[in-house]
Amino acid sequence: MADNFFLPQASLDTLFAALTGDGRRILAPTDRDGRTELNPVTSPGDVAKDYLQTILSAKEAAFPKVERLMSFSTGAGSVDLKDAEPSAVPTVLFGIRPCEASGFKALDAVFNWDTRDRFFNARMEALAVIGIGCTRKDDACFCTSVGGGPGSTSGSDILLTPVEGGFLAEVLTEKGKAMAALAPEAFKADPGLEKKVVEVPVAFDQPGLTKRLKDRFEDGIWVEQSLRCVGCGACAFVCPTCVCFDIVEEADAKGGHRLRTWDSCGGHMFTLHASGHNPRETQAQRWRQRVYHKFSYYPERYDMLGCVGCGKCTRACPVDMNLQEHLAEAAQA
Amino acid sequence: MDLREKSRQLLENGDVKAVIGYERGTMGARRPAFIRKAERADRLVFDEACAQNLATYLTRPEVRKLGRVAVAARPDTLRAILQLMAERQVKEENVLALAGDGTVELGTAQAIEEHLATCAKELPARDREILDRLSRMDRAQRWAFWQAELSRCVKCYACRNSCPMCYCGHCTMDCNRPQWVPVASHALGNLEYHMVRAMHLAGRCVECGDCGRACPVGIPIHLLTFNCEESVHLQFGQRAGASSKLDYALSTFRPDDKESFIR
Amino acid sequence: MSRIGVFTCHCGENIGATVDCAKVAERTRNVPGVVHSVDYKYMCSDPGQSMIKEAIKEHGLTGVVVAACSPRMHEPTFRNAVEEAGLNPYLCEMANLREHCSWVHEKNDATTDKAADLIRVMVEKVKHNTPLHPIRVPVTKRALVLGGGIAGIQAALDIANAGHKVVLVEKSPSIGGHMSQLSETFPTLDCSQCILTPRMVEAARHPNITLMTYAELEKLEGFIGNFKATIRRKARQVDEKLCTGCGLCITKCPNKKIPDEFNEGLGKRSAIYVPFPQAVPNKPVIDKTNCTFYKSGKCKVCEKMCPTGAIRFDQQDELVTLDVGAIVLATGFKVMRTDKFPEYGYGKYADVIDGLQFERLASASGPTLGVMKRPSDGKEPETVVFVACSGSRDRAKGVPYCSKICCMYTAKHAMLYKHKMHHGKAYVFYMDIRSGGKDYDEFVRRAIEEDDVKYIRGRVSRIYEEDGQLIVKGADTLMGGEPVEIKADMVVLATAVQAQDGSEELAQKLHVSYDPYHFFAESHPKLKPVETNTAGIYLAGACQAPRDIPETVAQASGAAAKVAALFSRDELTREPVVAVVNRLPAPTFSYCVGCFLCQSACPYQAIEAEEIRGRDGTLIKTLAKVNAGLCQGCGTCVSTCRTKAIDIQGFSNEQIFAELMTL
Amino acid sequence: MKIGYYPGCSLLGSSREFDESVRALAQALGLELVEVPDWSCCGASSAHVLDHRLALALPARILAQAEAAGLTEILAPCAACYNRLATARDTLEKDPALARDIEAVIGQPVTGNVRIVNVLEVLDRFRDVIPGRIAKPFAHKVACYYGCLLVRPAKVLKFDRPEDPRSMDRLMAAAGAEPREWNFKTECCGAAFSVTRTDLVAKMSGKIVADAVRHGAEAIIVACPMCQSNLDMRRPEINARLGAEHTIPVLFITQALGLAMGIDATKLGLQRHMVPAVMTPAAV
Amino acid sequence: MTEPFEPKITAFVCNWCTYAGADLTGTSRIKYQSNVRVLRLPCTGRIDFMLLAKAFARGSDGVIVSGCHPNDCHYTSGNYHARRRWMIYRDLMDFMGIDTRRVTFSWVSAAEGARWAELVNEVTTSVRELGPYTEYKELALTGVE
Repeated sequence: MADNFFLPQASLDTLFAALTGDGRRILAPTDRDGRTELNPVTSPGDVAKDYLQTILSAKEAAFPKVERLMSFSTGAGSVDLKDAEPSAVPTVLFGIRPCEASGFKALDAVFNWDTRDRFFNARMEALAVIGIGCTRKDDACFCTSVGGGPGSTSGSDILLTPVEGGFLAEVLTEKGKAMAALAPEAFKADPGLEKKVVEVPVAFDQPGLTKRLKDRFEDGIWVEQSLRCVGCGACAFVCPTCVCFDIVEEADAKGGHRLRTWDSCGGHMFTLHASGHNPRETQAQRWRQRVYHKFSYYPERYDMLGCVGCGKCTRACPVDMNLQEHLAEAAQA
Repeated sequence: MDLREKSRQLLENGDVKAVIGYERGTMGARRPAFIRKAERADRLVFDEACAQNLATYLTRPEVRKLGRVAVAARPDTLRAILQLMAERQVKEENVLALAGDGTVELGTAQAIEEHLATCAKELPARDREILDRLSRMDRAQRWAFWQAELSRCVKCYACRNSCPMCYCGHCTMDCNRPQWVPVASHALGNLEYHMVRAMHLAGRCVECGDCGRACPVGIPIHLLTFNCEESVHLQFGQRAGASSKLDYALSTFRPDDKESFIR
Repeated sequence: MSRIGVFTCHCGENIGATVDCAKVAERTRNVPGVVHSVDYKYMCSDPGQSMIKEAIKEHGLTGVVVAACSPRMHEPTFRNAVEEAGLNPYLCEMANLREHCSWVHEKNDATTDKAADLIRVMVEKVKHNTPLHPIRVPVTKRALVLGGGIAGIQAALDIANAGHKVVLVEKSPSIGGHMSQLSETFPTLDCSQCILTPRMVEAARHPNITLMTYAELEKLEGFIGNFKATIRRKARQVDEKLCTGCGLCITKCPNKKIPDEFNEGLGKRSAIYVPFPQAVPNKPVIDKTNCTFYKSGKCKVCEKMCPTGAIRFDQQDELVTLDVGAIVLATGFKVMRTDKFPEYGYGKYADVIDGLQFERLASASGPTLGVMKRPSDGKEPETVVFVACSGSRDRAKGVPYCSKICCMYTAKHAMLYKHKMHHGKAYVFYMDIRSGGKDYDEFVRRAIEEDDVKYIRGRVSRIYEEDGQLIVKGADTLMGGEPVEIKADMVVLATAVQAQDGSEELAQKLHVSYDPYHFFAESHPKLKPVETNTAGIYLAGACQAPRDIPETVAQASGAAAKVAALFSRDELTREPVVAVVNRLPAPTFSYCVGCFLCQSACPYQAIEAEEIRGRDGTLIKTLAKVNAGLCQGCGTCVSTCRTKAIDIQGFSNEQIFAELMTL
Repeated sequence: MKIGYYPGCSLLGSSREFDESVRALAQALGLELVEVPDWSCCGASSAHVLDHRLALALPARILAQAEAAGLTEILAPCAACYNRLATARDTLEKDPALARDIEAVIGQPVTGNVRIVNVLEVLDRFRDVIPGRIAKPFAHKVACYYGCLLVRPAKVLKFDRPEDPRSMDRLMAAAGAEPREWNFKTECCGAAFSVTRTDLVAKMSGKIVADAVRHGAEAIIVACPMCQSNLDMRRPEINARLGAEHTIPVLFITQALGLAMGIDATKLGLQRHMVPAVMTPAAV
Repeated sequence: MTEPFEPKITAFVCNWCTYAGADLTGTSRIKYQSNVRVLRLPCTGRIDFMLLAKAFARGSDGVIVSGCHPNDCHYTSGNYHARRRWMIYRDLMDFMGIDTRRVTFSWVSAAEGARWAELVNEVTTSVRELGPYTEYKELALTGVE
């Protein structure tokens, strides 16, 4: 039911003005000392120029690195608890890439698998996504190998695809329609211009890989691949679909609060038991867990992949653990 | 004769169980490589782009189990090896450093020390630029600068885990009784983490800059440890990685250490 | 869940005057973990203490906080009370409401709030206190005395008379030390041998003393009460049991040209020798470096002559290990040689001698049998110049300190010379006369007034030899700095007293610190002069600083008293406030990574390496381990440790952190 | 081998023979002497009596000139020049502020990288070469007299043993002579009092000559123009005071070595001495 | 009118010298401002630099660290190690923009009761002028959604 429009480059201003006028915060990729970071913007001019994608993923908007779940205070011999209200500011994610946009559904799968995560849902509710198709790629990108693509609409409320003089605007969801309605004059009729989108070759046969993983659990390939991995959390924290978190209390005699923070299965303490036993003792087991969780357990449990092929983990890794390269290797051997 | 030929030779006649070097990575990057069979030696490459300090792998249980390994070593790597030997983490007979263009075999601590004497050490331009800017700031501006930089930290610990000197199995950050440093990466957690890490490297950091390179969000945190190391060198004359004999500034002293602020 | 009792004291008016104790006690009841909070006028009184004891039993308290005076004052009192009530004493802490609050602040709400805060700090700490038990260390009741001079002999005798076993180890073949070389001693001119020899014999015959001469300390391990000392008994090449000390071998030994150390090189001795006639034990030793047999394989006259066949050419050094509980260092001093004085001819002139050499010349058992004969040609010197402060108080010679005894023995030397050669002329060049002991100054005045020793206040700039005489060039500062030139027949330099050769190596073997001049360092110059920083090792005599005989004997008895005190109990109990390196089940075994950065931070060398081995003996890890006997609980290692593997009981990280978190 | 050379005023004036013998010996040993360009007075014994900064500025200028000419070492045969240059360099090195002040005075930078060496140090480097070049061994008993400025102040000069130096004795032994043990190696000869208080010089130098003769020396060997002139030129006053007729000659080390290496006596300037350089076998 | 700002001062002192000195201040009845809270540790060598950071995190406006004079340490070298640590940590704090004027390092012996009172008064007054250390107190909440 996508209705297509043509959004001229110039009328982005009116769209931005309409959105901010409607009290929405706009987050977009911005240029900061040669890095592309997601930051609040007020006008199209603030948006990064000719960028590939942000370093950290847009999941921040729905699943922040630190959020308060509740707080408590101890009085004279008594304790009273207070739930925290999620700071769900109406937000528009402008200019994120189709791969990241499609990541939210992987988060949603876990946050609403059993208990409905009040905080995540509140933020998703207040969130609208205006994705922009990719005119650039690099060797780390492999969205097409995991069911995505430079023009994929999955996860976006409106997908802008660059065309001559502006964008093809595909309004895809109710939220998309609501946003388009705020600035009808910006959306012209669709002249059917040719989409300028980059070509992303398929890197490996993903279904084949998922099938082959079932009997490769004890394979030595995971040891070989992970020898150089230093076991930090960079790949997990930049990944749009990594959803693991840690809960910790910060308190003193008078009271305190409970915080949720990002966590990474790559760390040496992730599965450390109080007894000192650690089911995933070696780095190879942890690397294998990262691959299996996204390419074997996710399909098995949620019938979707835990990876959108954005390549952020490869770019962020201090020792260049190229996920695409390793998956391709695992798929063939 | 280059690093590949040398590695093949070492592996063939069993001098070492593995060669830790660099190989080509994504988009021209270089990344650590573990070569255990002679025929895979030609994956190795050793040029200016090889940055990571491979000494960080010498304290890995998997590498320790291998026994004697060769390491492609830049000067910073050699300094890290000496410091690790000084802190009894690496045994002299378990490491063979391949310095210079990768063919200069340095099998003993003494050989490494002599080779290091010929290597100059200077600060990359980008770091000098930032340090210069910082030196012209007053306290409030320095506070603002570091708060802005550290606000981007997500505590992924890439800096800690890629640092050769951060080999502690149970780091202060992992300590929760008492919880010295908050787990969360809010402003306090980040400030205290990076402050503690810099202090723990004072007099131990070989200034290879790997922590700065490893940071996914590009925070120049290597300048914190460089500052501590320079402060140790300036005031106590000791420098990490100078010798394989332990000379740790913060657990030795001289009765006449000069300072001007104690009342 | 902790059940803590808080007892707030008024201390009469001292606290009550400015702090509302009732309100504080009342407020403390609401602190989580506090189950009993009362205030009372005098907590340290008997009724006060019994209040605590009853409360412990009645409320089943798991922790006690007494909010009163400084813990430095009554912590032991309240901890004993708590212990009597059956609760581990280390679960009791004190909040200092008096010295740190009531006495130093005005009476207002802020002061009462502060008092409540200080109590809450200690309540949070006590929640993290763990029961501790004093460290019990067995004490081996045998002492080791290193050095057989008067210091060592005196210490050994006192310890032995206190009923304990002593092993007296002496490097040279006989005990006696430098005192045995002296002719007579100031200020009484007692003959040194007459007052020393009886003590040497007493030491040799004392049932509690085992004498090991011609022996040195090879290695020392262990700690206070539990030392293991390895002594190297150098081969004398003589079987001590068979030898009767008849001396036949000495008289018949053909090689008699060896410079005699006992006579400071002035006399000669044979290859097989006894240092001096009254030597104890009177058993000879073969000097292997100079004995003809050891050099060319011929001779063996001594073996042929020995009536009891006691000569053993093949005898080897023997290593003996001893378990000892305490060690007294009495290794004495040495005298700076004359070749250290370029201005006096670098030791070229035979007639420029040092104090000890003069003692030998003056001694009846000396090479000249007490007759004043100068070493070069044996003539009796008509004029003798004594130069005080030769090397001492002279930074260029590296000896800025005063050697304390030279003023006195120089006056004695001059007096002895004048007694032997009444018409002889004696000059003494001095800077200041330091004669502070009992009857000391009177002794020096006697030398000047009765024995006509000419004291010239000035330094000697140069000595050179001319026509068989020594031209001594100096100045007389009391006569306007007039240059003085004396033609002397002999010059005696009162050279500096220095630490014994090898004292640095010995200090390192014992982990005892030493000062820049290699004298052993006492624990505290005024309050602990006979102890060192290493528990169980004590000091006596000139090995600690230049010292005369009376002080040496006093110090030796002091050290012996310390040893006797240590041996008065079967067990040594020590405060359990010591460091512990954590231990965990396999596979981590400990948070310690074995970097040993803590080891160099420990002033007491209390941190050792412990090897963790698998069942098949393979080395898994080397971890740090604290020797509770040596650790004094300063905690420097704790703040050096990056992995927080080491902690101090009583001031642990969790306790200090909990205290800080309440502020 | 090349080395900077600072003759100083006395080597061009009253002790010309020292300069002649140094040049002759240097030529024989293949050592090239590069005179410090446009050198000036070193301040000798008078400057530091008058003004501390003047006493530093004069030698500092010589150091600056040498540095400008790229020299790294200067041979100053005269003991007074050697002493003044070495102590000035040391003072400036230890007090940078003063050094900047002196640089302002002389209008030239002084880094102090130039080392100052005396004639004994330089000859010592040829110690192994000399025995091979001996044409006629200097077979005489000699008393080597070092004087004061070559060895004092010891902390600054760090040359040989200050109280009982050996370097000249070694050199003379290498030349075949027999150096005698005697007492007055480093005693003062009266130095500059030679002009104002000749009686003092007679007394002090007299002791030196007497002691040398008493120890059987046939010649006194020196390495300082001041000592040579006092022991040689003031001999009449010495003999008058001692009431003796000591004819023991006083030779520069460079002259003695020159003779031993067969260099002609006049080339060594021996004819300039007051006491004829004739060695009669000693009495004792 | 809000209450006038009263700074919160935390003091880490060694048991053998400065704590005993503070006791002497008490026995000599020398008054000083009551803002300081004193924590007793065996030796300055035991004072971990993280304790100072924690004190600020807990809302202290000023910190005092004091122990035996060099050469007086009951454990011979604890203060020498502490001094080296303070020199480096102070450089790092300054480099990161932490206000080192709020941290006072000192040596106070067991006989210097008056000097302890003077030190506490001086620090309390100067920190009062500097005002609350709000930028540090806000850190724990900055960056928390």
